[in-house]
Amino acid sequence: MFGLNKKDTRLMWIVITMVVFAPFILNPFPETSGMAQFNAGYPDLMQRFVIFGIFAIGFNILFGLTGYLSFGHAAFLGIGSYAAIWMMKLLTMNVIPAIIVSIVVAGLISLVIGWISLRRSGIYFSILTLCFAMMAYALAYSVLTPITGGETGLQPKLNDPRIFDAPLAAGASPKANLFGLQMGATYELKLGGWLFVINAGYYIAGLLMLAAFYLSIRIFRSPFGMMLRAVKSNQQRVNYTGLNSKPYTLAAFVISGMYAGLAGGLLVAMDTQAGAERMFWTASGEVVLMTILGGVGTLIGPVLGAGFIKYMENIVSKINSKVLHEWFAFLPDGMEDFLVAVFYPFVGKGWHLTLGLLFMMIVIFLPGGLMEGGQKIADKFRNKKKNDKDDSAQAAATPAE
Amino acid sequence: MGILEVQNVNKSFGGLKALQNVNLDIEEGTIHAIIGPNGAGKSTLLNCFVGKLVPDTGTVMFDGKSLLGIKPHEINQAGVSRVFQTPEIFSDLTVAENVLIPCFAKRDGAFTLNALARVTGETDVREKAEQMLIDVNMQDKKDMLASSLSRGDKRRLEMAMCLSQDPKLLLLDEPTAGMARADTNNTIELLAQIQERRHITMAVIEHDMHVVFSLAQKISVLAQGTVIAEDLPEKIKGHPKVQEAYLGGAH
Amino acid sequence: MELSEFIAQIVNGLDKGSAYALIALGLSLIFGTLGVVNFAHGALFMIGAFCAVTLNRILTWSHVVIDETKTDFLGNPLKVNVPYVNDWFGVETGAAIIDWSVPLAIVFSIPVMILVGIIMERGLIKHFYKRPHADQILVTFGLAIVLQEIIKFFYGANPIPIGAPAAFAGSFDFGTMFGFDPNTIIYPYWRIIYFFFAALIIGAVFAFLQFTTFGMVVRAGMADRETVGLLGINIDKRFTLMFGIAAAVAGLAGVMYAPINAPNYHMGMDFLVLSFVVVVVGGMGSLPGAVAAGFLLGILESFASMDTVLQVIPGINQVVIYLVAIIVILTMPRGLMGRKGVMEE
Amino acid sequence: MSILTRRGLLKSGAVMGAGMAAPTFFVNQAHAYTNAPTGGSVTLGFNVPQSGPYADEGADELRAYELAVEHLNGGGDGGMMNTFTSKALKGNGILGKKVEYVTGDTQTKADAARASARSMIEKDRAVMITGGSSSGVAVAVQALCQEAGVIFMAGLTHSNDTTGKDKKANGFRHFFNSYMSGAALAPILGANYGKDRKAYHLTADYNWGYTTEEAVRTSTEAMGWETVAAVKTPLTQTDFSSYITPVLQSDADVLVLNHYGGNMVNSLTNAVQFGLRDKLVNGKNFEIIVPLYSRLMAKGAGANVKGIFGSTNWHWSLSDEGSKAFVKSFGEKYGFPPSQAAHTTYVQAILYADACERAGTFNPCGVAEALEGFEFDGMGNGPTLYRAEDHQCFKDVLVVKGKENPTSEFDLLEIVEVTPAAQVTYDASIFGGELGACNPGA
Repeated sequence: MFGLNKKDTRLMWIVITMVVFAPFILNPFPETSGMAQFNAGYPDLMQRFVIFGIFAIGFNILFGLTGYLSFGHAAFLGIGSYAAIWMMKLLTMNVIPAIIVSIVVAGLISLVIGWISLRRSGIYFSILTLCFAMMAYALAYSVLTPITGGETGLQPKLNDPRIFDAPLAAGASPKANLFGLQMGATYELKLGGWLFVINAGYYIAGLLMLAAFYLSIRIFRSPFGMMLRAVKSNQQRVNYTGLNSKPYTLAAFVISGMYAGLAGGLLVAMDTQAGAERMFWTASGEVVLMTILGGVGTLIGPVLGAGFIKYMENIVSKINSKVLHEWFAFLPDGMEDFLVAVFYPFVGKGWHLTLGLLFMMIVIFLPGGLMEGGQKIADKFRNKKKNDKDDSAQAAATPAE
Repeated sequence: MGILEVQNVNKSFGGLKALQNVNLDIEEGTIHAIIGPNGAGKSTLLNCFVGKLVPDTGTVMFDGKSLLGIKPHEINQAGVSRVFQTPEIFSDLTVAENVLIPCFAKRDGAFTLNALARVTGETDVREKAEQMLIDVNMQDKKDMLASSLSRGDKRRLEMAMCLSQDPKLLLLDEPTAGMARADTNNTIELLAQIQERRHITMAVIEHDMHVVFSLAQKISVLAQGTVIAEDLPEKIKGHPKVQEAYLGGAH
Repeated sequence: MELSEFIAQIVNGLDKGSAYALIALGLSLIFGTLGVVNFAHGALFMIGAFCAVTLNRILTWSHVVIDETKTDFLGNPLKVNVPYVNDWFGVETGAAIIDWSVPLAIVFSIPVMILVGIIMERGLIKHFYKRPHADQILVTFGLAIVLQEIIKFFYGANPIPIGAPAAFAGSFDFGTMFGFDPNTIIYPYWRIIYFFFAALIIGAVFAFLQFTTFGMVVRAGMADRETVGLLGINIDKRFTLMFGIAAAVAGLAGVMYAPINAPNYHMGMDFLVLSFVVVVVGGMGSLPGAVAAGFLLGILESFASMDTVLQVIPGINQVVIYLVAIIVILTMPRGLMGRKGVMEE
Repeated sequence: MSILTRRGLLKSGAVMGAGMAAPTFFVNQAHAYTNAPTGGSVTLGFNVPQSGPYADEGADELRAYELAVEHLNGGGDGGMMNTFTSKALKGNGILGKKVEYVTGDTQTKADAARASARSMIEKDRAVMITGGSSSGVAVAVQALCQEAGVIFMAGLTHSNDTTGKDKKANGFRHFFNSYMSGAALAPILGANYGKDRKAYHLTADYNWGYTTEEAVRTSTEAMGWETVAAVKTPLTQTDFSSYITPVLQSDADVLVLNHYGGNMVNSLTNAVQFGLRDKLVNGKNFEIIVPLYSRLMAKGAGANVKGIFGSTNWHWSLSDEGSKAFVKSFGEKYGFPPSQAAHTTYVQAILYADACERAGTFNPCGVAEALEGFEFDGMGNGPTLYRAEDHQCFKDVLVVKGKENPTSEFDLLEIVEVTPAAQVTYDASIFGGELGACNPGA
């Protein structure tokens, strides 16, 4: 189906199901329960999951397939964002031109940066990309302020030209939309104690993420993808096989730059703001971490890694001492205070500590990232089942690679 | 006229003259061995054929075209394939993929952005690769990772990769180095078969005289950067200069 | 541009460069010997600075005395903290000891940092020698976050001022020595000390590698680890100690840096990217390259910050390091003095 | 039974909108505004930096918010609610609803701050967002709140832009700004250092730095100072030596450090290290000025702040009744005096609650109307006006100086002058920007 083999089709269906039912899957706890703190099914975070999923999928096409570790990919995300916000300011609040232009502009810039950086390999390549991204960040934050908004970034303003849009009604503010359907449009579905949020912007981003994911499977399974893996495996042999590795790596670089541009454009479409921080080296580092955490070179790993990091950032950072006290309120006072004191350093303002510890644990115990963890669990599960049921579980257990 | 003509090639590294006025003529359809003691310049010469090194002076003509200053992948596209001393294969890829890649390179050229095609959908290339694996007797191992093969199989795979491109000239850099006797004999047999079936020109660098004399139709002897003899195998055997080069000038 | 301005910026560059060179030296040592990309190296620099802070805290460990004559912000009698050292050694000696806490911290930090380094290597890094560089980056980055969060937990996020001894607090007008007008080229004593200290450490590390058997083995190991291992030499043990030494170099750089800029928990991350750029510009696997690149980038950064330069190229001070790095890497395939094949695949 | 509630901004007529329109058997429970509180409580969102360089400032803001919530809900000693001139608040929450709060980490990054604020609005149903420790974050979150239809009460943000070119109808700022710093500082500088001075500016190379430099330049040049040079320094700079040495060689006799946070600590420390303060130029003592002081950050610069002038929004040593009540209530709870960040955020929380009470609703438009043109006193800065045109508070500005003989680690600054509000008031239109109309959301 879709030109995919059986295993990939199954994986595609799993991802489609996950994306479509995310508002339900991510809100497993009733709204009023103490565990509701862990619910992630609200529009902003769901949008971020899929957008950073796209970013990581694209990064994985470069890093996972060719082995070239770019440390400046956030530059393309940022450039995509700026392109998108300018389209919204100049042309229309409809997200279509913004998204298309963000992909094109990021693609062009990545062509230039890739063409220069790919003259070197290994860590020299990494540092070249890092330097370009840091230059983009530093300039955008300071001397390019007239174009980028500098510290305060860019947002749509009431008096922007927006030449394709009808003038705003009195009192209205410009809002990102798709032919009138606003990104913020939301239905809330109350089922008993549960509250599920169905958001238009999320599904638009989700649809694009599915397209991006599908494209990435096709690239992985194409001769082109095979050549990229060949480049990673043995560049010397690639050359002695009559293949020119440079256009292959450059194409991979540009494709992943365009993925980053799409992610940047979507960030703006979902939340109309562009700022320089998203080009800082930590942002580039984040996508590297997402990919490694999830599992380099696997199809779905980077998406899981992106979800993991964004979840930590948005959920764990919001647990404060008041919340902890509420959780442990059922315990005697001494016990309650003790447990709060134990957990406090790891949540709220200490969320970085938890993140750092989890990075270490995952990479120590699961060298292949979260995908390997999933596989190990699946293996155990399979071994148990194997006695009565054979290979039907096997295909599902190894969804990616 | 030979398929590969080397004339007056000189190459030095700093003060060291690695190649001096080397002349070589490899005839189409033959197996031509290049032998010589360690440090005679054999590998340097081979590297000049594939674009890894550029000679200081002289010409290297392949099939009527100069190979100098051309990138390795272009030389390969022109029809020169190379087998390395230690097999250079795609260890992270499966055996089948290892052979598919040169087949694609042969069909599509140095670069094609076929990102939306499917490997499994390219029937012609796939069939060719499968046939190649059958030819080298590795079809049962096609789903194994190349890194998990035995050394002999890796060599076999590398040859399959080179042969699947139907090269006009196959360069072999010590194809039996470090092999056990049985493996060596298998390799000799394989090369002989290939030669018989496909009439591919081969240039073999080799230490092992058993291999050289079982295969070669012509032999060039290289010593201290110059060709001291070039002749038929039986004539090389008793050549005084060759004996001198190998055994030293003591007698 | 006047000559004095030019000279002043060279001096600034050497001063800045000495910090860069020290950090890059340790980083390069770890790269070269262990083949590990250590993203936690900045954190070691930071821990070094906090060794100074910690020693200062220990020395100023106090008990409370109520001063009835003054009031605190709530209008209650003021509680004054009196350090125990003042009680034990008298007020003057006590104050002098506290005043000298940074130089004392040098002594204090060497064993601490070597220990931290060895624990890091034995407990974590050694399991990653054979793992891909990406994994090394991830685990050491995680470690860096953990270390800095621990420091933040105990010391807060704000910078903590810690002065050089009063004897070195002033600045030295060395411009007059060369016939410049007074007050044109003056330099703080502590920064001059920092420069010579850095030179001393760099010299010591090189001498150690050059002239001791231990160093020879390590150098041989850097070139070809397997062969040295085959000779029956326990290279691992030496590499562990090398990691300790690299940590100590980073730590000392941090201790001495504390009076220049008040330490804060994220100072390691601030230096991390820069130190990698320095190492790569210097060339992977080359210690002299790392040192040279440190000074080169320090000097160029200083020149780029001059008003006359900024008038011509606005914003050059923001990007000069990265721009130079790009040019060096593009024109010299392996940086200034890099070895072939190190971290190129 | 399932209920589908409709929130959000779906416009009818859109093709996709029509497809998604709610079937009639679902109750369409449209509210008049975003996140209208339904139960017995109301949720506020405290969005402060908890990681990154401003984490300590954020922690102090959070303490102040917790104190404000305690006071609003009738706990504690009531703090400044007792001295506040408006008596609408009764200590029973806001409009009878108990005040709950959620916290988030801005990381001092616009993206993270918006993500955190959106989660508060979308997940926790916060009806107001407040906090922050930089102008980049304030402007970004303010724009978000405008779009989402909730009120934004800015925390520490000093750039002119927040209530200037980037002002929004749903956003309000109590903190002072660059312009006011310049206007308040100039006369004091003139009085202390004379009208014939040559100033050298080092300016942080981003929006806040630009507006601060411009404010100080304009006001000092107006009284006769000359600006010798203005050099921009990167935000990421840690060592300022290469920017300080040219100052020595210029003929400037005043250095203005338009830096904040870590930049300020380092540039000031470096300037003092290089002996600038011991220098005599043109027969005058060389002086250093830090336009925006923060006590928490000044602590990082240690003894280097002694004798250096700057301005601040509020300081705990003020002796008016409001300040005393706040310091007492904060100090007794936490053991140390509040920072200016804590003060402004506490005041913002109380002002918001009071506006809700007076408006009788949480509807942002009602609250905004109640805040616009609101005049009050007893909050520590003397008589204050929330100006309707740009939602900026106008109140006295403190000119302070690093204290020569501090008695404790908190006692770093002394108040030199309380510049009356009239002297720092400017025309609302000078910075451009458009306030727009208030947006109640849904």
